[in-house]
Amino acid sequence: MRRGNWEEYQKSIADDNYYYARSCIRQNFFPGSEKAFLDIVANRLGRNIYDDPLHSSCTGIGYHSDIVPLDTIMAVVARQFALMNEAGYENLVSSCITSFGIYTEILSTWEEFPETEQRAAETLYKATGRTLVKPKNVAHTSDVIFHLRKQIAEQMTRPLINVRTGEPLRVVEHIGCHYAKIFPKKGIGGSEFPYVLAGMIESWGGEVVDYPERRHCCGFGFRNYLVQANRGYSVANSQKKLESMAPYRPDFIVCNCPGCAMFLDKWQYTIAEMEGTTYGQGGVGIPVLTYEEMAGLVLGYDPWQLGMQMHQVDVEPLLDKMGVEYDPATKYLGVNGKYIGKPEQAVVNGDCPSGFYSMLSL
Amino acid sequence: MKGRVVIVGGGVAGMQTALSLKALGIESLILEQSRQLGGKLTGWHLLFPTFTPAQDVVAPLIRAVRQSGIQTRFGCKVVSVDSRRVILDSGERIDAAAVVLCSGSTLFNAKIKEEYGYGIYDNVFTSADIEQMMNNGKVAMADGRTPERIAILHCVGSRDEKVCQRHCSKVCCITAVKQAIELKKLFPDADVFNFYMDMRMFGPGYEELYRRAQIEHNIHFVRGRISEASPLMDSRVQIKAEDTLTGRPLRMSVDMLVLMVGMRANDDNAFISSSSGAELAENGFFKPRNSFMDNVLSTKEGIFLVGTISSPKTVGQTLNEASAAAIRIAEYLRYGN
Amino acid sequence: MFYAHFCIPFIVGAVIMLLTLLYRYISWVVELPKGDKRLIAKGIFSTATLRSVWEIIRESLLHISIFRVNPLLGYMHCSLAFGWFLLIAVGWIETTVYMGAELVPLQGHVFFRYFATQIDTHIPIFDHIMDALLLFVLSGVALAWFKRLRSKALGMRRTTKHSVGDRIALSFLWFIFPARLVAESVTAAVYGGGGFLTAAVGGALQHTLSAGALEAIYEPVWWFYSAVLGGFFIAMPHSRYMHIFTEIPLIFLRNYRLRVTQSSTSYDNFQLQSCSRCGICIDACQLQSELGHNGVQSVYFLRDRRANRLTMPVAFDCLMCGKCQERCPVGIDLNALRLNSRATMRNLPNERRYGYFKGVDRSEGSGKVGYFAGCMTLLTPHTLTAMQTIFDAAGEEVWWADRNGGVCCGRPLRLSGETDSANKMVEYNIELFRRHGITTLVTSCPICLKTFREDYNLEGIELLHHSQYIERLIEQGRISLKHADNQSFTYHDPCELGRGSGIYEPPRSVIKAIGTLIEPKHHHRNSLCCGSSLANTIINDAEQLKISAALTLELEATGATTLVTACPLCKKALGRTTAQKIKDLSEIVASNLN
Amino acid sequence: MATNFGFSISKPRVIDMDANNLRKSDDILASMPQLQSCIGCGACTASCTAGNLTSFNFRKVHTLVRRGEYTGVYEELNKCMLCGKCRLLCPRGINTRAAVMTIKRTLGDF
Repeated sequence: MRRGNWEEYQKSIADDNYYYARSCIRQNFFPGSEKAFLDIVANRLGRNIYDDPLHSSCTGIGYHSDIVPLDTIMAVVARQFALMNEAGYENLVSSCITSFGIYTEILSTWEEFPETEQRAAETLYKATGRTLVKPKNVAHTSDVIFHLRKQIAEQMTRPLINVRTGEPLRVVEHIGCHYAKIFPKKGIGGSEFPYVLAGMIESWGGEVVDYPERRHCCGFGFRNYLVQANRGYSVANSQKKLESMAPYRPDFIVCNCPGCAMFLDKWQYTIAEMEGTTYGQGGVGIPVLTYEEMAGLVLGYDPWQLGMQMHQVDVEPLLDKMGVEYDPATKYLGVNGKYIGKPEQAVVNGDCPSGFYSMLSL
Repeated sequence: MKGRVVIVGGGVAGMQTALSLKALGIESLILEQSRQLGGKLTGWHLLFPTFTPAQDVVAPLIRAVRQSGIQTRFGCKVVSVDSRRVILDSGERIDAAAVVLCSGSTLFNAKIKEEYGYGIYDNVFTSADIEQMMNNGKVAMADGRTPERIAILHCVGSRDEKVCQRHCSKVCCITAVKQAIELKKLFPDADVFNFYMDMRMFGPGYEELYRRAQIEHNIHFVRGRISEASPLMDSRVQIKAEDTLTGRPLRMSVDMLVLMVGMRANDDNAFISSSSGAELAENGFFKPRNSFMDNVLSTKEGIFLVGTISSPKTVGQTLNEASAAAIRIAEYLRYGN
Repeated sequence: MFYAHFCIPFIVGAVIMLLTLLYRYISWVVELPKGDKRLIAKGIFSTATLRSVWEIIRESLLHISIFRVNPLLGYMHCSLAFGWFLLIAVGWIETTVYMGAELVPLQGHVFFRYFATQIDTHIPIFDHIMDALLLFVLSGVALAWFKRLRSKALGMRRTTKHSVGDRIALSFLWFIFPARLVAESVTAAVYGGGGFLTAAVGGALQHTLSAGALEAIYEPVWWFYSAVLGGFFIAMPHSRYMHIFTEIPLIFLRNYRLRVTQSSTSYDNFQLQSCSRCGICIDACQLQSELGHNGVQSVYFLRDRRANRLTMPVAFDCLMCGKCQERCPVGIDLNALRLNSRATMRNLPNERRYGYFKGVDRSEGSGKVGYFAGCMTLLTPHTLTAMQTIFDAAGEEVWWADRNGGVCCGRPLRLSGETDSANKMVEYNIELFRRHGITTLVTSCPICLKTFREDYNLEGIELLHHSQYIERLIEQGRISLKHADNQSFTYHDPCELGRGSGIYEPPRSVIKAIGTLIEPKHHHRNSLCCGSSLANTIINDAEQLKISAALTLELEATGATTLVTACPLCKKALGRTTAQKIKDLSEIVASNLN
Repeated sequence: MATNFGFSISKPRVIDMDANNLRKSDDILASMPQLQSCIGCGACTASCTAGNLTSFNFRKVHTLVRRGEYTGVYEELNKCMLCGKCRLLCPRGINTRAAVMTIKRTLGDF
């Protein structure tokens, strides 16, 4: 991707002592990612990070679905900040892009309308007896990895290179809308040409692919996906992106937003089942990775340890390209060695359960 | 009366002011920041709506200024102005009987609208780039290919709160029509699309030119602002807009995207204003004392305004203002204000 | 005795021509729709036949109509047609007188001067009569030659451009009578005799040529005459001269009440082939005189249609103002033919089209009198309010069919050739009128009026243009108007109202009830078109404006203070080009009510 | 049969000028360049006899045609009664009736 104004959009990212706020979607659909993130930051890079069992959902999904009112979410956010302060931290890092957006938005609202902050502090105090102390620094966890990308590169065992051709892997990066589209100055590289994922990819040997619909939303859209009747609209957005990127033959998609990773992955399955279309090479889908998984692979983690068997689109083609050794037999064995169940065959992974599409291709 | 009339800026506004003053028997001094007279018009190719070469306006003015012995100083950056003197960045103080601000305006930096990818994608150009290319005699895509489809986007850096430019730059609509025709003449097989918010064809002959562009040159006009530009594999650009007349989003790939950059107030207007006491309007341009009777007077006595220093204007309007200002200066020098 | 070898070209030509004509006429008649055949059967033994014969004499021989439009041109056509007819007729009498009851073959009559040299008897008076007739025809030929060279001298701005067939036939025709003169003169020179003309020319030849030379050219000149005649006969059915004979069956068929219909029938052939390409329609056409559009006028339209190469730009570049039809000496139904050509090109039945009419009824009020404003009148609201005022003044209970928007009358679509779709509007509107139980339907739009009259079956509902309705109100004393002589008006006849519907006097009598009426240069059936006609979809806005400006000039030249018309389209068109007051008839009535 | 998830994937509403075939649109504009001079004022639609009874919008329809969107246009134009009111109102002097006929002829089954 061509660099534009990346230098102009820089933000301060704390170097150490992070208070970790988990993501609802990520811990449910990509549980290995959060675990890997904590492990990489704490054990590989030697940073202090605190995963607080007391903290809750930010209620952002509810907020964006018009279920949770502003005052409520402000109180919830105030509680997260209070917990962070109680734990002795002042650098908040959130795993979820929507949470990051919520924190930024609310801090900004408090700044613009101080009475709202006061009200939130009062509510918090009345409800929980806690005191609101705002964080010094709010960053997304992808910002942290971006910040530490060079350090990761030093420990890298498997760069983003196609071991068969020696060429850099072609990576499509997708930035969650709430990362920088709400507050461009709060994202690395701004909203038009965000650099947060591109920086990681470049540092780890891959090649970023720019394509026309790069900025487009994955289609999550909260209400749109939550209501079954509206889901076709959500899928259409992902489809638009996939159609736009397919000619560039990307090796994988990497997202910094848990929702995006989920939808770009699962809607590929849906589209394939409904229409028989796949967008990757060789009649299969394009693997979708979280940046934690990408960092984990680069650092030599076992893909099944990273939870990559949870993906809808099989990641094996990518692992083969990267030269990652993996044991197919253990793919569906949990950490305790117990069988966790195997998904049904899917068109997106090159299977034609009903033979319908293979008939079509005749 | 001590000193001469000091004219800040040696573009067409400054030159015509000096010439008009000269005709009234008043001596003036032109202070020009660059190394040559002519200002922005020097880089322009043809002028709307008559396709008159810009040189046909600039060159005679420069010649007249030289011939009439009007004193001109180059490389002068003005840092402070009041109605009696002008201070340069060298610290030099120049006494003035009156000061005329003719320092014009600044072309909007298209890079700020980064969603259009100017400076990022090879085939995104500004209107000024096109004029330059026309002057150089070679208009083409970045790799030298002949464009087959060109999009021209109006209002880049005008009427846009997002970049703090609320005003209309006035001349871009007609410039876009003019450039569309020029491009169509250069590339008869190319499709030229103009994306506009409103067509503001305010001047004599403008609407007629617009009509000719549509009917004779088959230039397409789409009402809708391009929202983003993205690269395509072959270095072409994909643009998105809404065709607001059909209420449908519209997407197309183009070989060249031309951004009609607007005029914005000079950055140094702010400190010229604070040093002189001449007030600025909300949009950062100098405020005329009265929009009807005193267009060429600033709010501060002894400081006059000519050209785009006070708002976006056409060349013709600027030249008219220069003559008008000369008369008002003569009155001022004679009777005070 | 009446045979010589030189007669062969003539005989062959005459036989071919007769067979061709017979074949064509018979096949056209055979292809006629049943209804038309029934009309022929009914009419053939009626006075229509006699009327037709009289008309043939007047029009096909004497060309009275052309005389009326242009006397010189009339003389030309008359001398050629009537003169030739007399030559044949008197020639027949001459041979009969000479030969008694003896059967003389055709060539005997035609080349009698050649064969007469072998007859002993000689009746000089016939020579002189025949020479006089020849001179009569030759004067027509001379005029025709002159017209070719200088059409303007004959009062025609434009003359028809000819096809190849026309040129061949014309060349033969031009030489027939000069050749006859030469042949008869040479005969006179060799054998003596001849009338005042042939004898004189023969005498001159005798002086200039030796006897041997005369002898040598004697046979060739007769050969030439025969060849020219034969050539003309062969070329004739393939040229404009086909009209000479086709006009005759046409006159019969027309008097038997056959008509050009919405879709073309075999009867159209008689109409198409009756065009003499005289070109009178070209000068009548404002598209020609104002815009310089050539090749689209009726004569060219008919030519293209005859040749099966009619294109949309020709078929649709016509205002259908009816001026050419009004002047056509043959009386061809030009507008009807053009319309059914358009229908052939564009009529596309579509069952589902206009399904949205179902249940639409935007009418309001109730009364025995219905008022149908028409689409265009909605753009001239002054007319609407004036009509309201007039209705109120007359105490009329009115049902307003379409004041809030309704369905079009269908005429614009019909004019565009979409007959089937237009008929859907007809059906809709008839049903609407019937449902509201009106007995009188008033419209202020002549376009609507014309289609109501011609294409709607509105039995029991009286159809009135608002000019007629207002005239009636005045006559019945239901409204009274202030009259002032110093109020001067000029009136523009809308094409669809005047020539289209024959309503000329009602608007004039209404105007005269209010003030003075000054007629413009062209009025009644000669009035100009405003250019806004819905029939033309080819001309652009600027061209419409030009046509309207020319009309405005004439109207303003009357010096009248107010221009009056009775059609919303005309009013709109004139309003664009005049600085004078332009009013609909209803407006001047409403503002001059007592 | 394709799997049914209880919803269908929305089709894009975008006017895709790359996918659209502009040949017919070019033909129409070549035969009547004046159509290109529309300034979208909507006078035609405001006065439209058919538009009074249906959602027919000539301004929109011909704009779509000029963008190469032909689907449904013929049927839409069939709502027009060719009455010609719009022609009297068009500030750009466009021969709207001819435009309707030309577009129909180019796109339809004439």
